[in-house]
Amino acid sequence: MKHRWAMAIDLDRCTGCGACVVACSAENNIPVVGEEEAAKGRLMHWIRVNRYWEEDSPSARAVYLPVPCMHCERAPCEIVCPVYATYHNEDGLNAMVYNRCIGTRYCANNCPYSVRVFNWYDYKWEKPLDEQLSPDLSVRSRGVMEKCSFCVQRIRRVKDKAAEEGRKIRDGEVQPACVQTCPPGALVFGDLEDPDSEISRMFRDPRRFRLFEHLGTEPHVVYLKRRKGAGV
Amino acid sequence: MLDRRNFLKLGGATAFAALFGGCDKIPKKIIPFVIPPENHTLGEALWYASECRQCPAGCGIVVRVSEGRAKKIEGNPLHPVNRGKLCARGQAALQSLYHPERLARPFALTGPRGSGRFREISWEEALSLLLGEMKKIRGKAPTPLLMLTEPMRGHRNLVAARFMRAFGSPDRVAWDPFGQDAFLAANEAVFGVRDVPEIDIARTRYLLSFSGDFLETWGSPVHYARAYGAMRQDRATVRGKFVHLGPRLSMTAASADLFLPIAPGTDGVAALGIAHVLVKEKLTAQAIGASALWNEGLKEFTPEVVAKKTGASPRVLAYVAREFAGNQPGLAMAGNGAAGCTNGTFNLACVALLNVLAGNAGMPGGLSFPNRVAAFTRYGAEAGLLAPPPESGYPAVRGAVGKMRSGGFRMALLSGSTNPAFTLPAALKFREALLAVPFIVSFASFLDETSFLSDLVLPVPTFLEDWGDDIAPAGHSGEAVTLSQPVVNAFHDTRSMADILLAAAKELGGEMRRALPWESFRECLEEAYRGTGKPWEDALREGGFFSLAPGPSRATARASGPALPKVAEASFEGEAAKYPLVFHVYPSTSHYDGRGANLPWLQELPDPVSTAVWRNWVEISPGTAKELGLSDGDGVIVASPSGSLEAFVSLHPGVAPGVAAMPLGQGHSHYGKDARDRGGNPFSILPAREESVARGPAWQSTRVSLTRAKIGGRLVRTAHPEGQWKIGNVM
Amino acid sequence: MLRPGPKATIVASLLVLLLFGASVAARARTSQPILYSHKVHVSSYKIDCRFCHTEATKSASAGIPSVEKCMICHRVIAVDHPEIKKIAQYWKEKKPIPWNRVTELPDHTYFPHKRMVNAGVPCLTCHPGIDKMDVAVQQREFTMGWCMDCHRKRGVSIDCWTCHV
Amino acid sequence: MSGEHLLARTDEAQLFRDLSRSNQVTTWRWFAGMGILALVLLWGIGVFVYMMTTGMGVTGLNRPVFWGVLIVNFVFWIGLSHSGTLISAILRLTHATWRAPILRAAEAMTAFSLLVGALFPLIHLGRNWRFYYTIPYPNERGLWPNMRSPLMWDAVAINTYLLGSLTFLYVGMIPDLALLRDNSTGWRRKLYSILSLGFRGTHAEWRRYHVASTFFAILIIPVAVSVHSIVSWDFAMAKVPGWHSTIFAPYFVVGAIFSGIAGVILVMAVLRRVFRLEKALTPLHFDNLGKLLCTMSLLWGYFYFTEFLTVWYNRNPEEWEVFRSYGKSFLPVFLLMITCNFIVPFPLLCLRRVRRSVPAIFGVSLLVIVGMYSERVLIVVASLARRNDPFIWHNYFPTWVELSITAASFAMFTMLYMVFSKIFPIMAISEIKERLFHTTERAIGNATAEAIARVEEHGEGEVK
Repeated sequence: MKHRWAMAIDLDRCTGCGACVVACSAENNIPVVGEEEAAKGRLMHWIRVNRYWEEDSPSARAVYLPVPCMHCERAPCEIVCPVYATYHNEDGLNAMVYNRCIGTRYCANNCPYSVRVFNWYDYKWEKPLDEQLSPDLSVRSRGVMEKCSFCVQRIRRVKDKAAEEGRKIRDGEVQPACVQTCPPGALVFGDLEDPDSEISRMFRDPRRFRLFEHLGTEPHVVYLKRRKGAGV
Repeated sequence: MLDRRNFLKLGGATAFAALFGGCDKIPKKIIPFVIPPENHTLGEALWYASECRQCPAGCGIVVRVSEGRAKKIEGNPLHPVNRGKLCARGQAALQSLYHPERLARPFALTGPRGSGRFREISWEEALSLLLGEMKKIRGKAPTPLLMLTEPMRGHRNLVAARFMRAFGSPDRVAWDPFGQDAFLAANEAVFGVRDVPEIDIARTRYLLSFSGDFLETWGSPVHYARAYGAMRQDRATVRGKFVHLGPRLSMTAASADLFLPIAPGTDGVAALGIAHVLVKEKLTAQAIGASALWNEGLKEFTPEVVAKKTGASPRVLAYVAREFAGNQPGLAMAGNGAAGCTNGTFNLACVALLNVLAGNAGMPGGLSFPNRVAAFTRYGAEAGLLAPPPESGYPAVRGAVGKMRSGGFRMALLSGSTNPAFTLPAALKFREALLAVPFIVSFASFLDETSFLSDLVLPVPTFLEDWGDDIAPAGHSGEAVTLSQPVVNAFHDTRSMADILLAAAKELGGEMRRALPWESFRECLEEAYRGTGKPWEDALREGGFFSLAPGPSRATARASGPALPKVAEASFEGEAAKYPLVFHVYPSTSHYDGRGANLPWLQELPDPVSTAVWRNWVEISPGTAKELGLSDGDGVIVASPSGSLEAFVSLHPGVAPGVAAMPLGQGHSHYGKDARDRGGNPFSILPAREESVARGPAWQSTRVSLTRAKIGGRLVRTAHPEGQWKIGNVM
Repeated sequence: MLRPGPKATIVASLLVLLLFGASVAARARTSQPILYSHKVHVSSYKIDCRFCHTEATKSASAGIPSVEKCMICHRVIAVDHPEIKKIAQYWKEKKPIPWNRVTELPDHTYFPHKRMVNAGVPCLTCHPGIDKMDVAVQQREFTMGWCMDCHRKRGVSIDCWTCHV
Repeated sequence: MSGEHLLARTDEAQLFRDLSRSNQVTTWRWFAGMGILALVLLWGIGVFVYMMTTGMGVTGLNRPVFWGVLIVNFVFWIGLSHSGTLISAILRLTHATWRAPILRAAEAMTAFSLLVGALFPLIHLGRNWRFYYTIPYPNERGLWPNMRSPLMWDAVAINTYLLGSLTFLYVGMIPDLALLRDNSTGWRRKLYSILSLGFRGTHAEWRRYHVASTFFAILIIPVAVSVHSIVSWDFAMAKVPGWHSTIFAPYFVVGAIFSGIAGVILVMAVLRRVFRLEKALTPLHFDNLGKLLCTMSLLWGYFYFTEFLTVWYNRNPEEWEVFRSYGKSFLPVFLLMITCNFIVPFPLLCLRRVRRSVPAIFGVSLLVIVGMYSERVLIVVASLARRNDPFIWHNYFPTWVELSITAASFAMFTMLYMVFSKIFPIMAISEIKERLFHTTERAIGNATAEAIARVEEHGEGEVK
C-alpha cells in the first residue's frame, strides 16, 4: 500500500499561536535547552513559527510562517550524507536514522529551510519530567542530527490499526501532533496518492506556493498564500 | 475506574529498548502486575477524556496514557468548545503533572510567617491541624473564615459554597485577574442580559475587534481560533474580513486584514465614531431608527473628532463603518485592552452598541445569549453556582483585604492558579494584609507566591489527576457539561480541595454534614449526574454530556432601544511630564496570568510577536524609542507611580506611539526555578484602581517612564534582528 | 542454523564478555527471584507460550504473566514445592515478582512482538532453545544482519524506519 | 666576486657538513622547543577528548552555522599542503635550475600539513567514535557509505594525495639517505641503510632514479589539483548561498597554491635562520618564490573579483545577503582578508628589494597566511550565517575549545617538521651537488674557471 504523505499550511488561517510547537515537543521527546542555549541559537524545536515584519511602523504587519521539515521529494540533505543516515523512505518521507548518524552536520548545512537540529549535548530530563517521554520513539543522544518526521510513529499506529481492521487508511485519519492540535485548522495532512483527499485538493489550490521553490527541492509541504485586503 | 487502573506497579517491559540511548539505562527489572487491569493491554496506550484548566475557557481534552503515565494531551473531538483542538498552554499541562517541583506532601510552616521555611508532615497531622483551627473559629459570628480561590465552576464550586455557607462565613471570594466584569455590565446595559454572549465568528462576514486578543487569551481562545479559521476559509465564496483597532499589534491583531493603532482607552470613542457614520449615513435598518441615540449626543462623534482622540484617520474610520454595515452579518467585539481601562464599561458598551446598530444580535454570524445552566434547573437557586458569571471578584478581594488588615479574619483558605499574591497590584498590599491573618491554609500544587505565605500547605492533585465537572462560560449554548476524571493515578500523595472540605465537613458534623453528605467528591459527582439518562461510564469516556437540550436563548431586545453609554474618558495615573508613556499590559500568550511560567515548554515557546523566550520585555515603537534615546535590547527601568521594575526593550513596530506594552505572567519570585528571576512582574507596578462602573480591576490605568539601566543577562529572541525584515527573501 | 548447547553458550558468552563488557548482564545466567523453568512448562506440560505471554499477539511487548496468572494453576498444582511457595507468598502479600530482564534488545530499536507473532514467526526463531531451558538465557545476539536476513527472506519492509525511529 | 659565499670554494666534506648540519648537532633549544610544543599538543588532545565526551555544544557552533573553525582549519591545512609537492614537481619538470635547495623543505611541508589537515574532518564529527561508518568495509548490516556525498570524494582524494606525496618525498630522499648512510654511525647508520634501499649511486641507479622522479612529478600534479578542487566541492556542491558557485574549484586551487607558496617561504626562511643555510638558500630563491607569490596574489585577486562581480550584478537576494554581511558583521574579517591577500602583498612583491630581503618577504608571507585563513573563515562561516531563511540567521564565534584545537594543530605540524629535520636531510644534498657539478666555477690553483657541463641561463649561488 503506497503513500505520499504531504502537508499544507494555510497562511490565511494561521494565527501564529505556537500550539503546534508545544504539541510537537510533547509528542516527539524534544528537549528543553534553556535560556543560554537558546541565545546561542540552539532551540531543538522540530517546527518553528517564523515571524516576519512587513513594512515598517506605523503600518507594520506581522506575517507568520510555520516551518516544519519539508520532506522534499528531491531532498538536498539526503545526497550529502556520507553514511545514508538520512534517506527517502517508501512513503516519500525524508527519514532520519539516529543509529547511523555520525554527525557531520552536512545535511543541516545543505537544508535551505534550516529545519534540522543537532544534539549539541546529551540533553537531560529532570526527574520526574522524563515520565512524560513517549515510548514510541527514541530519545536522541548527543552528536546526532534530528528533525521533523511527520510524526512517523503516529503514521505507523494508524497503518497498524488499518491493517488489523483490514481496511484502507481514511483521509484525515493520520494527523501529526501539530496538525491535530492547530486551533484554526491551518495545518492539513494527508496522502497525495488519494486524489480526493483534502490534501490533494489543497495541492490544487490556486493560492498554493512552496518555500524556495526556485531551488527545485520539491517540498512535500506547501503553503497557501494569505489573502490580502478586503477579500469580502 | 481509578482503582482498576492500577498502573504504578508496572515498569519496564517496554517495546522500545534504550529509550535513553545508553544501554545502561534499560530497566534491568521487569515488574509485572499482581492483578492485570481490565481493558488494558501492556504497552498499548489508552485515551482518557477530561477537561483542561490551564485557563478558564474549559476546553475538553483527551489524554494518551501509556503504562500508567500521561504522554500527550489532545483536544477532545466531541467537545463543542474546542472540537479536538488545543492551545500551547493546554498542551504543556503535562509538565505541571510531572513537574520536579510539585508539592508531594503536606507542609507546615516552621520559620516565621512568610519565611517559606516548612517541614513535611503527614496527612493525618495536616488534617488535624486544619480541623483544630476550624473548630476554634466555628460558631463565632460573623465567622472569621476567608476562602479565596480561583473562580470555580461546577460541583467543585457547589461544594465550596455550601461548605462556607454551612460554616457560617459569608466571605467566599473568587479572584480572576481577567474577569469580565465590564463586559457583563456593558451587556446588561445594552442588551439587558448580564452574561457572556455566544459570538458566531465562524459565520460572520465582518469581524470588528477592539483590543480584543480573542485568538490568544481572551474568553475561549481555542474556540474562537477555530471559528476564526472557519471564518477565513471554510466558506466557498465568502472570506470574512477582520479589522482590529487597539494600542498594540498583538498576535490577534497580526491576523487582521487591517490594523488601526489607536490610543489606549479610546476604543469606546472609536466605536462611537463608527456608530456615528452608521447612523448619519443610515447604513442599516437599525441605524435609521436610532435617531434617539443621535440626539443623545452621537452626533458629536464625527470621525474627525474621534480621529483626534484616537489617532486613527477619519477617512479609514468612515470606510470601516461602511464596510461593517455593508457586510452583514458582522460582529463587533472588545477584549481585555478595552475592558481594562478605567472607562472599560463605556468602551464595551459602545462596541456592543455597534452590534445593536448593525442588527447582529440574535443573528447567525452575530451574537446571542443562551441560558447555559438550563440543564440544572433542579438546583433552583444554586444553579447559578454551577456556572457563575465570569467576574473578577475584585471588589470582594478589596473588601477582604480591608477586613484582613482590620483583623476580621482568624483563618484563610487559599487555593488556586490565580495566585493573588502575584496577580494583585502591589499597591493593594495584599501580602501584608494576608500575613495579618493568624492561620493561613493553602491548597496548592506548587509553592507559588501565595502558598509561600501560608502556615499549612495541602498538596492538591493537578487537574489531570482530579475529578470535576464544568460548564464552559463560552463556546456552547448550554448543551455541554464537561466531566474531568483522573487520567492517571495521583502521582503524589495529594487530595483535592473538594475531598478535603468534605472530610472536614464530616468531621465537623451537624449542619455541615447535612449540607455536604457525600463521602468523596467523586461520589458527589456520580450522584449529581445519575439522573441524566446517560450512563456515568459513557459520559466519562466521552468527556461529558454534549447533547443536553440547550436552554432557550434569552431575549436581547430591550423595550426602548439602548441608550447612549455615558461618555467616560480613560484616566491614567501619573502626570505625563514625569511618566511620558501609557502602560499597556496584556496576558502573556504562553503564561496567561502567570500560571504557565513554571513550565519549561512554555518558557521556551517563542512569543508570537517578540519571539522572546525565558524572560519578559517591554515593547515600544521605534519612533518612541528614538525620542527616548533607547534602542532594541537595552535594559531599562520601567517606573510607574506605584513601583518600578527592570526589563529589556523590544522594539515593536506595531505599538501605538507613546505606549509601553508589557506581557503579564513573568516576573515570579517563587513558583519554582523555571519561573523565578525572569524579569519584573508588571502586576507589581500597577495601581490598585477600579474600572469606574463595574468595579473590576483597571489594569490599563497608569503611565510609566523608561530610563536606561544596566541589567544582567540579555533578552533572547529567536528572530534575527536584521533577518526578520527580509520577508522578501522568502515570499 | 546450528544451535549451540549450554557449554558452547558459556564459551560464546565468555568470548562475547571479553569483546563487549557491556553485554555481560544479558548473557550471564541471570538469577531470578523464582527458579522458573521454561522447560517444565513448555516441553513437559506443552503449555503454549501465549498462555502466559498473552500480550505477544496484541502488543509490542510480549508481557510477563501476572502473579494472579501463576496462581490460576498453582493454587492446586505443586503447591508445596518450595519455589511455588514463593509465588504463593508474593500473592499473599499482593506484591509483584521482580523478574530480572533476560532478553535485551539493541539500542534505538523498535520491536513489536505482535507484528512478528501475527505474521507467524515462531517464538523459537528469536528465542532459540528457550523451551529446553531451566534457567532462561538469551541465546541469540540480535544483530541487524540477522534481522535483515529474515526480513529479506519474507519480503517484508527493510526500510530503516521500520525498526529505528 | 667575494669567494667565501661560493659553495664551490667549500670542499665536499664541508659542503656535506653545512647542508646536513640539522642532522648533526641537537641543541637544548631544540628540546626546549619540542617540550613547549608537546605541551600545547597535549592540551589540544585533552580539549578534544573533553569535546568528544561532553558534546559539540562546547564549540561556538549553532544553527545555522553548523561548521566552523574546525572545518576552516581543515581547508587551511589542505591548502597549505598544496605548494610543496606541486612546486617541486613543476620545478622538476621545468628543470628550474634554482630549485634544488627548495625541494625537500617544500615536499616535507606537504606531507605534514596533509597529515594534520586530514585529522579535522574526524575531529569535527558529532560522533567521532563512529567514524568507521564512512569506510566501505563489508558488514553484516549490508550498509555502505554514500559515494554521492562530496565528503566521501574528499576522503578518497586526500588519502590518495597523502600517499602520493609521501612516496614523492621518500623517493626524492633516497640518494641523500644513501649519502647519510655513508657518513653516519650507530642507529642512524642502521636506519639510513634500511631506508636508502641499498642505493649505491651507480649510473644505472641514477638513471632510473631520474626517470622515477620525473614520472612521479608528472603523476602528482593532477592529483594535487584534483584534491583541492574536491575540497572546494564540499562547499560548491551544497545548496548554500555563497558556496554554490562554479568558480570554486579553480578558485580554491589558486588560493591553495597561494597560501602554499607563502608557507614554503616561511619554512625556508626559518630553516635558513635555524640551520644557518645562508649559502644554500640564497636571496635568489626567495626572489623567485616571491615572483610566484606575486603572481598568485594577482590571480587570487582576479578570481575573487570575478566571483564577487557576478553576484553583485545579478543581486540574487539569497547570495547577495552573504556579501552584504561582509560589510556588516564580518567586516573585520573581510578587511583582514583583502589587505593581507592583495592590497599589501601585491605591490610589495613587485619590488625586487622586498623579494630579495628575507625578513621582508617573510613578513609578507606571514600576512598571506593570515589573509588566506580569514578568507576561509569568510567562506565557511559567513555563508552559513546568512542562510536562505533570514529568520534564523545567527552569527558565530569560536570558543576556547576550537582555538585550543587549532593551536594544537599548529604545534603538531611544527613538531613533525622539527623531528623530520633532525632525522632526515632537510636539504636535497645530492641534487645540490649535481647542480654544482654542472654549473659552478672550479678552483684551479688560485684561479677559478667557469665549468660548463651544461648550458644554463644563469648559474648557482650568484650574489650581488
